[in-house]
Amino acid sequence: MSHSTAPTGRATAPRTGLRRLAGAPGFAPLVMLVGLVAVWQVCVRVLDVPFYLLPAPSDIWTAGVDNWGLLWSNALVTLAETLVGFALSAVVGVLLAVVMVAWPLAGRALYPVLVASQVIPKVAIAPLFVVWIGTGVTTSSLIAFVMAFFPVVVNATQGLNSVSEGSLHLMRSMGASQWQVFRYLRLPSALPFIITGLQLAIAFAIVGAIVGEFVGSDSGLGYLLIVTQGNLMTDTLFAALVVLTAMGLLLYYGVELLGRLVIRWK
Amino acid sequence: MSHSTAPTGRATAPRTGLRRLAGAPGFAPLVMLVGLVAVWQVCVRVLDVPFYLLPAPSDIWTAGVDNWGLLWSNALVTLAETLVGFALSAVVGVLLAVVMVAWPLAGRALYPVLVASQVIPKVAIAPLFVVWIGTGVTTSSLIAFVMAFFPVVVNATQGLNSVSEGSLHLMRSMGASQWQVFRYLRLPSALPFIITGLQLAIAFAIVGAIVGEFVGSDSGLGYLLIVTQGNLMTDTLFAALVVLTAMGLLLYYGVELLGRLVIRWK
Amino acid sequence: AAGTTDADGNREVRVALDWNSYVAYHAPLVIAQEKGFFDEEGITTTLQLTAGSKDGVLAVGTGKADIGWVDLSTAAASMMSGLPVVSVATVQHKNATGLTVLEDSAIQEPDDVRGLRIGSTPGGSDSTLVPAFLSANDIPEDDVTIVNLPANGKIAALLAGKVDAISGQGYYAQSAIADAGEEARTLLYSDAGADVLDHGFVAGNALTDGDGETITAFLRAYRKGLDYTEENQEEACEVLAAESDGTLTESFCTSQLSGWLELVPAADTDAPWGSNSESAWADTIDILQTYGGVEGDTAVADMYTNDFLPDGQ
Amino acid sequence: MAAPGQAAAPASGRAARIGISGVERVYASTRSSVTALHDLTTEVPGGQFLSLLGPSGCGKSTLLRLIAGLEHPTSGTIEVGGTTVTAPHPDLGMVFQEDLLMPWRTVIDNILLQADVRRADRKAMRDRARELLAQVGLEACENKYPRELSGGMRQRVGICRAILHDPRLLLMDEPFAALDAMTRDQMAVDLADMAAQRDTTVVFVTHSISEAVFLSDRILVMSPRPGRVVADITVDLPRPRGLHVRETPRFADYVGQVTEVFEDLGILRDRRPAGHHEGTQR
Amino acid sequence: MAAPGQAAAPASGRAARIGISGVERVYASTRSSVTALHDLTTEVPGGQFLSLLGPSGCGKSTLLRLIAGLEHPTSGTIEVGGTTVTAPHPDLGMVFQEDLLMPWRTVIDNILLQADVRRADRKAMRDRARELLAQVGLEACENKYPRELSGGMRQRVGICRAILHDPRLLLMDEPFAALDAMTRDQMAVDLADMAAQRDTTVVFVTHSISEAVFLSDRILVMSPRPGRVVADITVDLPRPRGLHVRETPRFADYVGQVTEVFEDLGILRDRRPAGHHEGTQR
Ligand SMILES: Nc1ncnc2c1ncn2[C@@H]1O[C@H](COP(=O)(O)OP(=O)(O)OP(=O)(O)O)[C@@H](O)[C@H]1O
Ligand SMILES: Nc1ncnc2c1ncn2[C@@H]1O[C@H](COP(=O)(O)OP(=O)(O)OP(=O)(O)O)[C@@H](O)[C@H]1O
Ligand SMILES: Cc1ncc(C[n+]2csc(CCO)c2C)c(N)n1
Ligand SMILES: [Mg+2]
Ligand SMILES: [Mg+2]
Repeated sequence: MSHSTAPTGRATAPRTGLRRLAGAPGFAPLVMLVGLVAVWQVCVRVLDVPFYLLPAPSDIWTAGVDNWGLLWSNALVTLAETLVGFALSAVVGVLLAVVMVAWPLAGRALYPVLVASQVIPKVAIAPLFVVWIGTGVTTSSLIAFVMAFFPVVVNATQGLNSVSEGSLHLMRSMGASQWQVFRYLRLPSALPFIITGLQLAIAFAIVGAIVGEFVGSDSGLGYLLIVTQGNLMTDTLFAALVVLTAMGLLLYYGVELLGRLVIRWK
Repeated sequence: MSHSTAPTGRATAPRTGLRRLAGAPGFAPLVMLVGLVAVWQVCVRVLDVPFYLLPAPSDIWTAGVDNWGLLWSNALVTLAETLVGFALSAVVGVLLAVVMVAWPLAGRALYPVLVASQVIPKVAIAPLFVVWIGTGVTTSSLIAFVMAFFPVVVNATQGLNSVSEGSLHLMRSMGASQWQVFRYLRLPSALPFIITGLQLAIAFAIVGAIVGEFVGSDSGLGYLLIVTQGNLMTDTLFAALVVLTAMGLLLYYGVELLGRLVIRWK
Repeated sequence: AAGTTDADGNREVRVALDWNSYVAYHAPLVIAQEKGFFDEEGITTTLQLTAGSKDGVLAVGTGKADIGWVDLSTAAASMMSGLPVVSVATVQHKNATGLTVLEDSAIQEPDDVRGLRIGSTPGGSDSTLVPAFLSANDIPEDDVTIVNLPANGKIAALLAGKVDAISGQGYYAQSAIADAGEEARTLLYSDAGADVLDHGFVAGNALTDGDGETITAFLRAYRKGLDYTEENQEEACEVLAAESDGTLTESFCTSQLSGWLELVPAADTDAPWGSNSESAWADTIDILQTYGGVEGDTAVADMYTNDFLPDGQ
Repeated sequence: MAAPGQAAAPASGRAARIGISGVERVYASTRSSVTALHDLTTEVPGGQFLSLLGPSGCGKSTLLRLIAGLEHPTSGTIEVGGTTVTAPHPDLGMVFQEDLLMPWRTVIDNILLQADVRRADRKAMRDRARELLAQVGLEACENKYPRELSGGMRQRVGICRAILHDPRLLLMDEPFAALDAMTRDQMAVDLADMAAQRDTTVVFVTHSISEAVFLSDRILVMSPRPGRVVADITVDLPRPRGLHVRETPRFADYVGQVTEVFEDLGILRDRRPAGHHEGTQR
Repeated sequence: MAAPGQAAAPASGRAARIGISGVERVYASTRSSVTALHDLTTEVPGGQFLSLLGPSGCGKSTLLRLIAGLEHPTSGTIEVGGTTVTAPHPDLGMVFQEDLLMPWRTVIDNILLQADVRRADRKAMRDRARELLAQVGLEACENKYPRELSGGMRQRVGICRAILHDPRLLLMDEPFAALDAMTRDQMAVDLADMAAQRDTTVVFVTHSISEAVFLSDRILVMSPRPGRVVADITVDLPRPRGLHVRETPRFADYVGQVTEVFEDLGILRDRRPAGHHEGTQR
């Protein structure tokens, strides 16, 4: 993250401006991205990497501009599925964590099912999804949910259990019910953990939505990926991947921002 | 998780035995599993769910017994890939978190790349894998690694930052170097968080290994899933899923146990 | 659903397709819609994209669609495990699967594959056909190296020299390789003793048991669409590409379509158009059972019917 | 400290009697087991102000947790208001040795936690909380977060929280430890007033002998671990007591009595390494 | 407290001089800003034992953190040993107001953290840590984890950790607040011994006036926030001082002096609501 330093003292004023710029939160990732894209472009050109393998950023840019309508409309579909799946995973994930902390026995009983829901590949049971739920947006949201809720559960559980014995004593000394202990102590203590879980969840919800679109859908970026792949539109494929990544970053930083808004006392 | 209560007082002694059994850590999940399997079996039989959609547990059992050698040898392959990917994700994940906490600028620069590595579907860039790395065990371990390291990074980062200002003051009052602050304060504080990350990582490493086997492999449970699915050997497919789930549970609880061994001070 | 009619009194037919986006070989269906061939027969069709032939057959078998355009060998495997569908027409008479090699490859005939690396995708029909092909040509399986590759990685692997040949749809691989500036040719398994069924139509028992008329009408309209497509390939692809919302380019469609159309004509010209041949079905089942690990006790005769062909007996 | 605005006049007899009999508390772990309290028996009449004095680690906090019903005796029983303690008394207020403020709540909201949990009228309670804050000199800190407070300020917030609901049983674990002498005196006076006026049973842990004498009706001095009662001193000074009482001979007498008990216990003394500057002391 | 076994005889002149000039410390947040210290100037000669007294929240802990180099003044400068403080002094020992023990380290390992960080010989230091533990009466707790200790026990462990390496600059923030009177006296005597013997500059925050007089060469009394020095009292009692010095008239004199300063500050008094029982006090 260095910038050229002018050899003479005269350059102080503009350098200060650059310094301030370099300190801005978006600067480092931007420099990184620009650098990566440049390296990529040069490598593809110099090593003569074939187009069907890895198109150059310039090709991807052209394809992206040409197919902007296609990319945009499909991105919106994926975004909607992702958000639905994410919202579900947040709610259900926290609820499951609460249940598992409140009734450890139920927690132990549920755990195998939760782990199974993670390790069983969705594509393997896709026919079941398709037959029971049908194809399309619902299936994608559902798979997004299944992929995303686990980190929420695991992190929220850790958070709900992160309270000190002293604070529990305090709550009980006030005659707090189990529910009040949750509301006034465990949940606020768990918030930073839940946010971390949600940061993972939003990333995985995107993956889930895409996988759902692979399995059966006629829209969305995942659908676009499959189709452009089959129809050898490699540049459009990569343009879709870029849009996907941009969406991922936006959502990820969005959740992070949300976290900062919620956790104000730090 | 209830068991029948004998109506007379005479039953006290055996009931105590049952109680003790019910309290054992493995009891709840076992009851849950047995219950689920029973419900499944009954549903399939009563609703006459066709075999190609969802075989009955009894059919799966038969297929599992018949194909035990096949399942076992492929499970070992997947296990090995998972463990390699998991180990890599643990090491790299923690290292990345350390780097990002020690040099926040580097962290901000890296983040987009990490998020991209999560949201870009591995199957979409399979041609790149195939040409650069080839297919087989290496690819699977690599994909397992890529799928697993992110939760480690995110949770470890949270953990490394979970230290109080007071403790940082204490370390600095002793003249601790940045490295010593890591070694003596941040890392131990982060351990419970890292364990949580690793619990997620082991689940995702399995998924990654399976996806890797989808992408190109001639062994492993993922390969078996693809083949049995293509050939409509639905019972063997589900037997493979059962083995996969069992493996997932074993590994997951293994990491949990490891956590309990490491974090002894609680 | 089957048997229902719309406002115009047309019968509604839901057609499951074998892929989640339009492929060149879907052109006749879209043309038949576009040119009003279905309307002429008093039916209205809706096309449903699915994730693959297996899912297309499943859609028909579970009543989510009435007719399916699918790979019949995949359908046969599903029928074996009890899925209630039957084939009502074989459209593509020559199987498209084969070994595709680069133009300058030394491979000319089956025997030349000894010692080579073959890229194949597990779980698909090509992985079933590879051992069938080897066996038909007396080549021990140990004499070749099978490299399992994802469907989307095969062409890159061939071009990059990671494998010597790839197993899969010949016309597809050829046009893809041409697109990358190389030339390729295909050794079709169907010319080398390993033949299975390729694309055709399946229907569920809702139609076959009570509404055979609709099937016949549908096939008649489809055939008009097919004929029109053959005559006007450019236009057909233009229509299909437009219908595909930009997910299929016209040029890719045309290069695929001409390759595919060559595989359509029936070998036995005596039989009516669309006939399912007893021997082709028997051979397919035989290969699926021997090399594909497919099991089941459905009788071959119950898997197809020629009762609803438009030029019926 | 003032009672809630809307509260009634002092209601005699509401304060809870505490009965402790044969209480033993053992902390057992896989590695070792520690007997914190051994065979402790005593009775605290309702409305009494009892101070617990004893060397560090003798089990004072443990005893408070047992009376509160937060932990349970390994053997023996504890009664509050005539019934055996199984859960915290419904009318309990407790100041813990650590401040235990919730970092996500502002000062006033930390105090109002007591009202929230007890489903009391938050609005009325807010006024009372403000009053208490003013009394402890923190009226300017209402909307600060705990991390912005000094140690003593945090401790004062904890005290306000414990008395917000005007409890009948008040357990305080070294509540003034982090306060300067003046603030401490002031708060001691206020606390004595409140306890007398509101008919509250108070168990008060302190390390200040004179504070204990000043505040208490009775002082229990505990032995080093395992904690037993080694002295039970009734402080018979007239109430209300002003701070000037500390200059009276009877006060000095009580302080001397307690000090003597401590000296007899010989705390620490015997553990000094030989050859140390023992000679110069006292 | 004893010096490390292998350490040399008292080395005079090694203790660091502290210079504080025009120090202001403002805690600014988006919502408000608090001036904790205002224009504070003073000088602490090397080897002096200085006590800081002042009402809760007046900036004592803040000043300690500034001297330690853990925080930096908003304006003004702090020098230790002649150089401006930018980072903690290499020979610093610090006792914090909270105990700050690492929950994952046993008692002895918590003390040895000081050795680990300073890359000292762990084996020799282990002996010294054991000695210190014995001195504070915790020899039996060597292998316990912090959560198994009482508040006062934890505080003592923190003290051992701060002096393990025999520091030349010792900053202690209410180190004895959670200790009973006897233990506290004992530790005060030991601390005075150690400071005198080892030529250490000590800045000691306490709320006990008599403890300050007993220990100090000099006492600074600070005003309520923003903290300024309102009294600078040199305690001219002979050393070594035994606890009996507390019974001398000169001792009482010093205590009286400090108390008077506090009374003049009128801490809390003015904040009392009108009509309170002011009349009965003092
Ligand atoms: N991190 C912080 N953010 C905001 N304000 C702070 C912070 N730390 C201290 N203060 C404020 O600075 C003032 C001085 O605090 P400090 O902790 O130095 O007091 P103190 O003299 O040590 O009090 P005590 O005897 O109660 O420990 C207080 O008013 C406190 O509210
Ligand atoms: N959770 C625990 N696990 C193990 N031992 C404990 C636990 N809590 C307290 N102890 C032990 O019990 C004894 C009494 O502890 P307690 O906290 O009651 O002491 P205390 O009288 O309050 O001391 P202090 O004045 O230092 O606060 C101590 O020896 C302590 O080590
Ligand atoms: C299981 C399965 N079902 C359908 C297709 C159809 N398909 C999708 S893209 C393509 C290439 C021709 O354009 C073809 C034939 C397939 N490949 N595999
Ligand atoms: Mg205590
Ligand atoms: Mg302080």
